[in-house]
Amino acid sequence: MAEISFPLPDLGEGLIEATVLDWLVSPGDQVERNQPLVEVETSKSALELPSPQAGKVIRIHGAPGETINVGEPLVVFEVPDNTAGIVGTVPKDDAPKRRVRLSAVLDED
Amino acid sequence: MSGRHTGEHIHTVEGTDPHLHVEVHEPAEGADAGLRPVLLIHGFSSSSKLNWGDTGWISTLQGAGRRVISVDLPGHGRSASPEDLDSYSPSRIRADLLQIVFDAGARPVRPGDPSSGLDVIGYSLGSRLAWEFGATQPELVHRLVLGGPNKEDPLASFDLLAAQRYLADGTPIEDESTAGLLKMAQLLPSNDLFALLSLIEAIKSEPFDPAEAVPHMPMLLVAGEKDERATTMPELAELAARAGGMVEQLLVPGRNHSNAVTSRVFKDAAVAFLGA
Amino acid sequence: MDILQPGPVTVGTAPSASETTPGLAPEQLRELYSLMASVRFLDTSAVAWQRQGIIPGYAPELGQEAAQVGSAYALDLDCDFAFPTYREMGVARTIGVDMVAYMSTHKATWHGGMYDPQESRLAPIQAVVAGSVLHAVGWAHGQTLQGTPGVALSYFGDGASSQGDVHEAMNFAAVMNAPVVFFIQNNGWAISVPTEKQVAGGSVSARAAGYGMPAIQVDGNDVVAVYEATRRALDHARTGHGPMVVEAMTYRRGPHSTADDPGRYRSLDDERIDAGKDPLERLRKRMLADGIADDDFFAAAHETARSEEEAIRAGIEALGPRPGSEMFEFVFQETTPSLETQANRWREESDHA
Amino acid sequence: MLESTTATLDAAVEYAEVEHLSMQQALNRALDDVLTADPKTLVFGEDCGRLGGVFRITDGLQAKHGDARVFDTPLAESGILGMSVGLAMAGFHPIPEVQFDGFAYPAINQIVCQIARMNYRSRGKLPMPVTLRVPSFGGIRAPEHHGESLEALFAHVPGLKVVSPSDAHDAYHLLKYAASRPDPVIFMEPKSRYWQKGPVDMRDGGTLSGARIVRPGRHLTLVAWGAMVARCLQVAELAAEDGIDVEVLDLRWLKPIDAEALARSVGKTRRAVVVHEAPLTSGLGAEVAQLITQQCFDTLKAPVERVTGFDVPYPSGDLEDEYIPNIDRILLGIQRVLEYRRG
Repeated sequence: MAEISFPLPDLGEGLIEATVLDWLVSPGDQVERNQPLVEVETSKSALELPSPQAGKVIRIHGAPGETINVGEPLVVFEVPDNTAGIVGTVPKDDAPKRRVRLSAVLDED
Repeated sequence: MSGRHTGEHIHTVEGTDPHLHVEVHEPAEGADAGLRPVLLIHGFSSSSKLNWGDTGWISTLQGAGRRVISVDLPGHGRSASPEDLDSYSPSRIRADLLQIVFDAGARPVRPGDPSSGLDVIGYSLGSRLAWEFGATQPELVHRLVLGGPNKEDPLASFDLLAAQRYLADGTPIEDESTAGLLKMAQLLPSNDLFALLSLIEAIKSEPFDPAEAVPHMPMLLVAGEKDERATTMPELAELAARAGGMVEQLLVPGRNHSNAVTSRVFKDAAVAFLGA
Repeated sequence: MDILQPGPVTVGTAPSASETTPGLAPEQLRELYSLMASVRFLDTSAVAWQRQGIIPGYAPELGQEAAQVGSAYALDLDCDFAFPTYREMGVARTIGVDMVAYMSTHKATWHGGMYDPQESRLAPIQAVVAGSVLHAVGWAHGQTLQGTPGVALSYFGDGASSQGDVHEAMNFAAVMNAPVVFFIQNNGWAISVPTEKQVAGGSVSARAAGYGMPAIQVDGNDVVAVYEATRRALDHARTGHGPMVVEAMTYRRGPHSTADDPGRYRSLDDERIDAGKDPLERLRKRMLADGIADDDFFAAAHETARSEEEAIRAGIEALGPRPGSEMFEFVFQETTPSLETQANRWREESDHA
Repeated sequence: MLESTTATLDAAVEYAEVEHLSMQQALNRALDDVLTADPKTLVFGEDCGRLGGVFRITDGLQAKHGDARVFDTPLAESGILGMSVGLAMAGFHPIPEVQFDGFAYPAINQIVCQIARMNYRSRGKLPMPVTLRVPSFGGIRAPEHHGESLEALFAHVPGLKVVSPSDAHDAYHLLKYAASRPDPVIFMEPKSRYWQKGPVDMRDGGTLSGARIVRPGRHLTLVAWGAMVARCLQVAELAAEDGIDVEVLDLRWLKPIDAEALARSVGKTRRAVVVHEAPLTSGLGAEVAQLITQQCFDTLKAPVERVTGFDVPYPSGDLEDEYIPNIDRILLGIQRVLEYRRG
């Protein structure tokens, strides 16, 4: 498994930090892209941040009331590192199976 | 449907076109609850995007199967900033809202038809407008949700002269509320400060008097537990209850006037109240 | 009706876009809506099938329902023939292809799908981008040689328009005056690359002028406009006026395929701003406004879509792998000794032990 | 823009001596190293830039090296390869990608008629240092044209060299090596092995020019390349259970083929089976068998056996396992060789 960190994004208009109000997800949750992750408040407004991707939440940063700087990690997702390409599937690495047995007299001439 | 309120249907209700930015958000795919549309009215120095979009209200309502109409108030968001003071008066805004919701398909309440009528959610200044809209449009409005409401419009006591002096030469503003509101307005570079001052001036000429016209439809009043701008919420509730309406109140723990709006508790309560 | 007329497109001998009400009866509009609802439901379900492990992969066409249903609805199935890529499920459904046979390609049963192309008037599913555009031209020229009234409808996308084969196909068709309609679904994205980095000059239809061919650019999310534009183009080709281009401007609302994550190359804001109007919602509103359908109708359409999907899913789940002997069977009409030897060897060795 | 640098390939980046990488990661690191060391290198193809390639082999390279050197092209393979010719003529070292093996077919004209011949045509004045990366072979249940084995096609064309790594270590070093050569190299990446991890000695690639014995043995040589090497190693372990000691030779270079390595190995074991995914007829197995027979005829105990795909279009996912040589088919090939008696 690989980890992908979602840092607090630039919330526009020169804001450099935000305060966590409430988490809408917990570590262990499987989230979909666009699902609200967290309520935060800046000096200008309160807002919900949607998830930029699908994945399993493994860590969240900032308890309610704590301040996070833009660019600092907010959520860490776990994603499979064996993601297939644009088509097809990752082959399973099964133990070798056989039905045929070899039989031979090896005359060492 | 989206875009300025001048698109396909131009209604110059009061002789001029206010150029208000309206957006209609359809219910989420497969979730349409078949219920009446919901009108969202944002607060002072905010916008539909800030007050309802970024906070997750619109997607929450869409997810609950609701059709949502959002309007940027004059001088706010993507709406125009008309020069004439009249465009900012609460009575004129109410008239424009009425035309907008009709254009968006809202129709008077018909008993037994859950798709008829209109639900209204307001926040702060939007709650004042929603109160008055509900009181003056009893045939249309089905239920009200008022967030961060106050029986006196804080904008009515705004010290306009002090604000203008401060903007002209930096003279400090004594009145705390005035200084706070102006600071809030200045924080957003997208705000048209002079349009906002025009709005304040217009409001001062039509101050909020909740007792003058009291809505009779069921109403949910919501405020942050620490919302100092909404301490008079119980008085509003009492006014409405005395007039015979069904009133519910909700305090959101730990929240204040600026951050109660994103609260899930608030959204869930509103969705449940309007869906009942 | 939203037939777009951008500056650079030379319309040539094509009829100009009219603003009059198109000649579709209310019953036809209801049919178009039902088709789009079925396609939408099957499409979103197929994505779920992949997540549930029923099929290994799928290329969604979410958002392109109007472009596919509207264009295919204009075909005359007694004589016309459609040439799809790998994303024309809506076309297949509209012209009545057996959908279990069609979707079997995504079950990894057989590459081209299990349906009969001749009978269904739909060429086998084509994995090579722009692979079938020249086939359409050849087939169309065959109609000219035979004196039959059929028109070839060749589907491809903005990404495929970069392929040299598209140029060759358009040039051949114009030179031979072949009855072919090049139907481009410009859905904004070729996997991760947006149209503006794909199509010089901003539109595929603009290129038609270079081949002396008329073109219509149409709002691909408006099923009525798409139908009307395609019907005109088919008429144009059928009446001996040669090839024509229809470019339907639409939007790929979903990923390229079930294994693609659009979050790596476009933002949610991009999608909100660019996706345009939902084709289904648009027709629904129009029908409600015109009073030709009510909520009962829409509920029934969605219920039909649901039960259709159930039957197709059951059919797909019941599909077993093809017998391995078919690997050898379909290589030639008359097989070769070497291939027979290999087939025998395969048979013996699979039976071994 | 492109700046010149005096750094050499090996001195470019400092890594730990041995890293545990997937083949995907190893190829990505190799491209990163080459881009860092050689300012004339360009990496491009469909979705290679912002997305980082459909198999993520070019992931992060555009961000690190800029969109002038790592970029997306329009969706046209013939255009990608044709552009590579012009870039090489202008002094660049292109590393284009064809997204999938089957999409090399639309580019065959440019590969065969231009890239392979430009040096010859210009009497050595216009070399073509083009490394064409082709995710190759089957095994991932992909749609049509995503599981082809084109080595014989490429190997048949005068002017091209062909190589295929079988593990992460070789992938890293062979790609760097190929990219440093002055001739065109078709680099066939076994896509079913992309996700397989293994140790990569980042400093010492060993000898990169010929074949490699990946398992020594006494009784029989299995010759393979790409994804078949791992399967042959499994077969060798199973054969050992039956008392047969199998040597596995990873051919690596499919053109030129390391004929001496074949002679050394089969000269010792006196028996050989060639395994490949590509169809039987005119496959490289025939070439390998001929090279062995030519060199070891006197000591061979049996004709060289071939275990391959069939002369059929690469089948759909459900039938993939029927097509690709499996363990039993390879064991049966071995058994036929062991049973052979001169008559």
